[in-house]
Amino acid sequence: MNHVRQISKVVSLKEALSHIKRGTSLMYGGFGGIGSPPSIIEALLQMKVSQLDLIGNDAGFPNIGIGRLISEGRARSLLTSHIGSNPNAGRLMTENKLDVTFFPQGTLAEKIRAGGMGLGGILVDVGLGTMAEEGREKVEIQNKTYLIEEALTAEVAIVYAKQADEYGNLVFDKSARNFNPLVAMAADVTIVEAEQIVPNGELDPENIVTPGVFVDYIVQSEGVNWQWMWE
Amino acid sequence: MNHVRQISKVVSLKEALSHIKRGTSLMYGGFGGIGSPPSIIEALLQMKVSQLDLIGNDAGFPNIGIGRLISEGRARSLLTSHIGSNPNAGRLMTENKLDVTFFPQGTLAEKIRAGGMGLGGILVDVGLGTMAEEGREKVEIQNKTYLIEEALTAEVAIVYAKQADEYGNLVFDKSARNFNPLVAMAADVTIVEAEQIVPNGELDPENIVTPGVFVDYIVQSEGVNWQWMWE
Amino acid sequence: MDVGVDYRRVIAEWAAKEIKPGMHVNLGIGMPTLVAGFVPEHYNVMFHAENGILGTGPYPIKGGEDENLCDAGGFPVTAVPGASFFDSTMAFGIIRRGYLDVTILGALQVSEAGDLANWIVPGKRVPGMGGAIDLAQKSKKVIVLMNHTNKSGEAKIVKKCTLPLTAPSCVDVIITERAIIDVINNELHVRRILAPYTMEEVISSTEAELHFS
Amino acid sequence: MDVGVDYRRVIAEWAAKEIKPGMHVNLGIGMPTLVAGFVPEHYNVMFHAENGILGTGPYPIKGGEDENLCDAGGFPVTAVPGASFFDSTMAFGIIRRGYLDVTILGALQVSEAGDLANWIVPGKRVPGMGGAIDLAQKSKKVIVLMNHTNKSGEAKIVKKCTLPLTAPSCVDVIITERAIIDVINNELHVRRILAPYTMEEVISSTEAELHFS
Repeated sequence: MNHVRQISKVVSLKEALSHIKRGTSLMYGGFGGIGSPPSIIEALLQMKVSQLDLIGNDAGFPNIGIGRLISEGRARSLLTSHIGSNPNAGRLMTENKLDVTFFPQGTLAEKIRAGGMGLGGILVDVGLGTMAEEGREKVEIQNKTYLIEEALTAEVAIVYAKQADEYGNLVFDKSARNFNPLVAMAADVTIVEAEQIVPNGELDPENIVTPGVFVDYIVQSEGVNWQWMWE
Repeated sequence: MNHVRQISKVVSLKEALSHIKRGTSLMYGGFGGIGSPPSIIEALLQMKVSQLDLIGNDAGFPNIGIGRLISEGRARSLLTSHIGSNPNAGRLMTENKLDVTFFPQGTLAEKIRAGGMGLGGILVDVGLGTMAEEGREKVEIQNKTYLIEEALTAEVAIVYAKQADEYGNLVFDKSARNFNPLVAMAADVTIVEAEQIVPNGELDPENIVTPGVFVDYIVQSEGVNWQWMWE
Repeated sequence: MDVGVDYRRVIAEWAAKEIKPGMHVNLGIGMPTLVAGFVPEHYNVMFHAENGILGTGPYPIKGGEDENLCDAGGFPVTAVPGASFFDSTMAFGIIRRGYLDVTILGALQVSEAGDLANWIVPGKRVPGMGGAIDLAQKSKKVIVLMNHTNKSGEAKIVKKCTLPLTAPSCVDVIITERAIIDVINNELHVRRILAPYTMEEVISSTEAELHFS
Repeated sequence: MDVGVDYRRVIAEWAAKEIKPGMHVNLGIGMPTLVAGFVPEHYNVMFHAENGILGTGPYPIKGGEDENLCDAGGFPVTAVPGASFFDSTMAFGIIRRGYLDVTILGALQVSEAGDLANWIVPGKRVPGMGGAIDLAQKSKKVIVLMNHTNKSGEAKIVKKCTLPLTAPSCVDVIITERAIIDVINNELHVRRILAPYTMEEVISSTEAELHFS
């Protein structure tokens, strides 16, 4: 039959994670662990991958989310907005084993989005008069001063979605959305862990948050394998 | 009963449009007329409001969308990406009755979004080596040149939505979304014309495109009152 | 002296009085989260969580927690009618555009000018600013809830912050277990002294100059 | 000489051969929209409309048009399985980030260097650039479909564009009723001459230098 099967981006965890190596720059979704991809993080722990350059909202908790990788010393640098919930990150930073750079949270989110949207950066006045402006180039627009914040991209992004179709269209789950749609756009290789994988056409085109064009690989989630703080 | 009624933003067209006066800067949703608010445009025509400073994707068609206002000479300036589909706009421009400034479409969209998000602007390399870079300030980031494009805001935005709840949460209809969610965020006063108005709680929080906090007034649409080109 | 649980609730209750019907409000982690419990439901206040929710409701009934419906502190919440979920750029767009009427957060130091320091203790704790800079700089009204003094008994209301700033000239009201203080034109005006403290105790535990009217 | 309807279809059919399975493609207004009809359905090509659709399908059956489901030219379309709707920032984010494999558009002039002019005729037509600059500058492959000469019979393939540029060095392939020409390292290489035209006719109606191999 003259019929080419619709290309599916669904692969095994092993195949997807072959793109993450020693020294890879890696963006991750998640906010205090919520919305960080549990099965990918577990697999990365088992892969013994190290020297990662991480970019994401926070350092998770010691045994939750991206915190699991950070606590094990798998990162050499971290661009983030805070690490207060993971004392291991603070300890590694103090010991000069983890190079941490902080940005105001909204600025970090926009820097990642700018990378995903192919912009060079954004102008923002948040952080003027604080340490957040140190070393930043500035520009005046209509007599107001703005910081020039350049766009961020990464080699690989790991994303947690509620549903993905085979093409890679994504929807997220409530507050587990957070940075996921942003990092999904900003990496050369985007790997999505989905709770549920559905055929193309199953998701309402109106409600898709991340168009499939940004997604390279989809893996089936095995579910959250850590204990939440409130449990 | 100790019960304060949930505040509804639903008002009459007349009340909503009292915010639009001679010389008001006005952003509008719509792309070739699709997604421009028909009942608001009709009411503005009848109000005889003039000297508007318009900001939006295009000039519509002579008798479609924002083109109806432009054709009647109600605008004194227009920031847009093209006017090719409305010869009246070209004529008024040539006669120096309409001051037109062009931006690449994606740049215009991001400038409006930046205004809505409280950013000062964006850095973009689209348009380098063309007339689009004339008069623009530039900045070098990692040896690449970017144009500094400042954020756009307006006094009033007029928006067309498929559904609005009483708080102002919005969802849009297919390709009628276009610039609507962007202008909805970027004005001091945002007026939404909705096909359907529903009680709070009716819209799935997951699928809301524009959070109600950006919306000031909601009016009931009376439907499209122009003939499409393809009809 | 530490602020006990009762004091925390008293502070939160005073803070709640700053919230009016229909407002958009962000509550920081810790003491500020207690404020929600003192805001009448019929006020229809929309609580904003900077991880991506507008319209959070109270903690769910035990066993009804949803691991993917939590506030910025990571604690389970619910969603009120009219709530929406979105990504972090939208969450901070709402903040940056100035749509938050009130932000309530903690502090390490507040100065006479309303300067806020709450994100770093050089050489000691470096948790990072999170969303505090965005919130402090861009909210229409910033209310600080904190102990009047630190664990060593040192004043936290100071002439000039010695810790790195979160944002300059941003604080509008300071509420401690000892007093409610308004920051007006670079001056601290004591609105109310809270029992059992006396004016003398408030003055002596404050480094900055206080005005009484 | 004008390009008749048949020629337009011939040009579109040649352009369609540049599209491979699974590609993301944007078609400009006019002749480029004809290309979709020549792309096999089983290629699962995702057509992008810069007003906010990824995955447009063919014109709906007569009477089945949806006024709010149209392409960037304002004509009704359908949506294929896997399609998504979004706002114009996302539409242009996809373009700007370089995810479009092929963009097919019209031109007023193309130069030896692949410079494209298609948005303004000074003193005459000033339609504005719309999304053409974004598309021309950021797509992986830019294919221009146009008449070989303008209505006055003047060459549109020129040494240097005299009209304002849409984007410099962006065109990869030029397809006219007379020839298919590849732009390679600032040189124009004729890949094929289309019947009934001769090499001489192509050369004489082209201002720029042509290479034949």
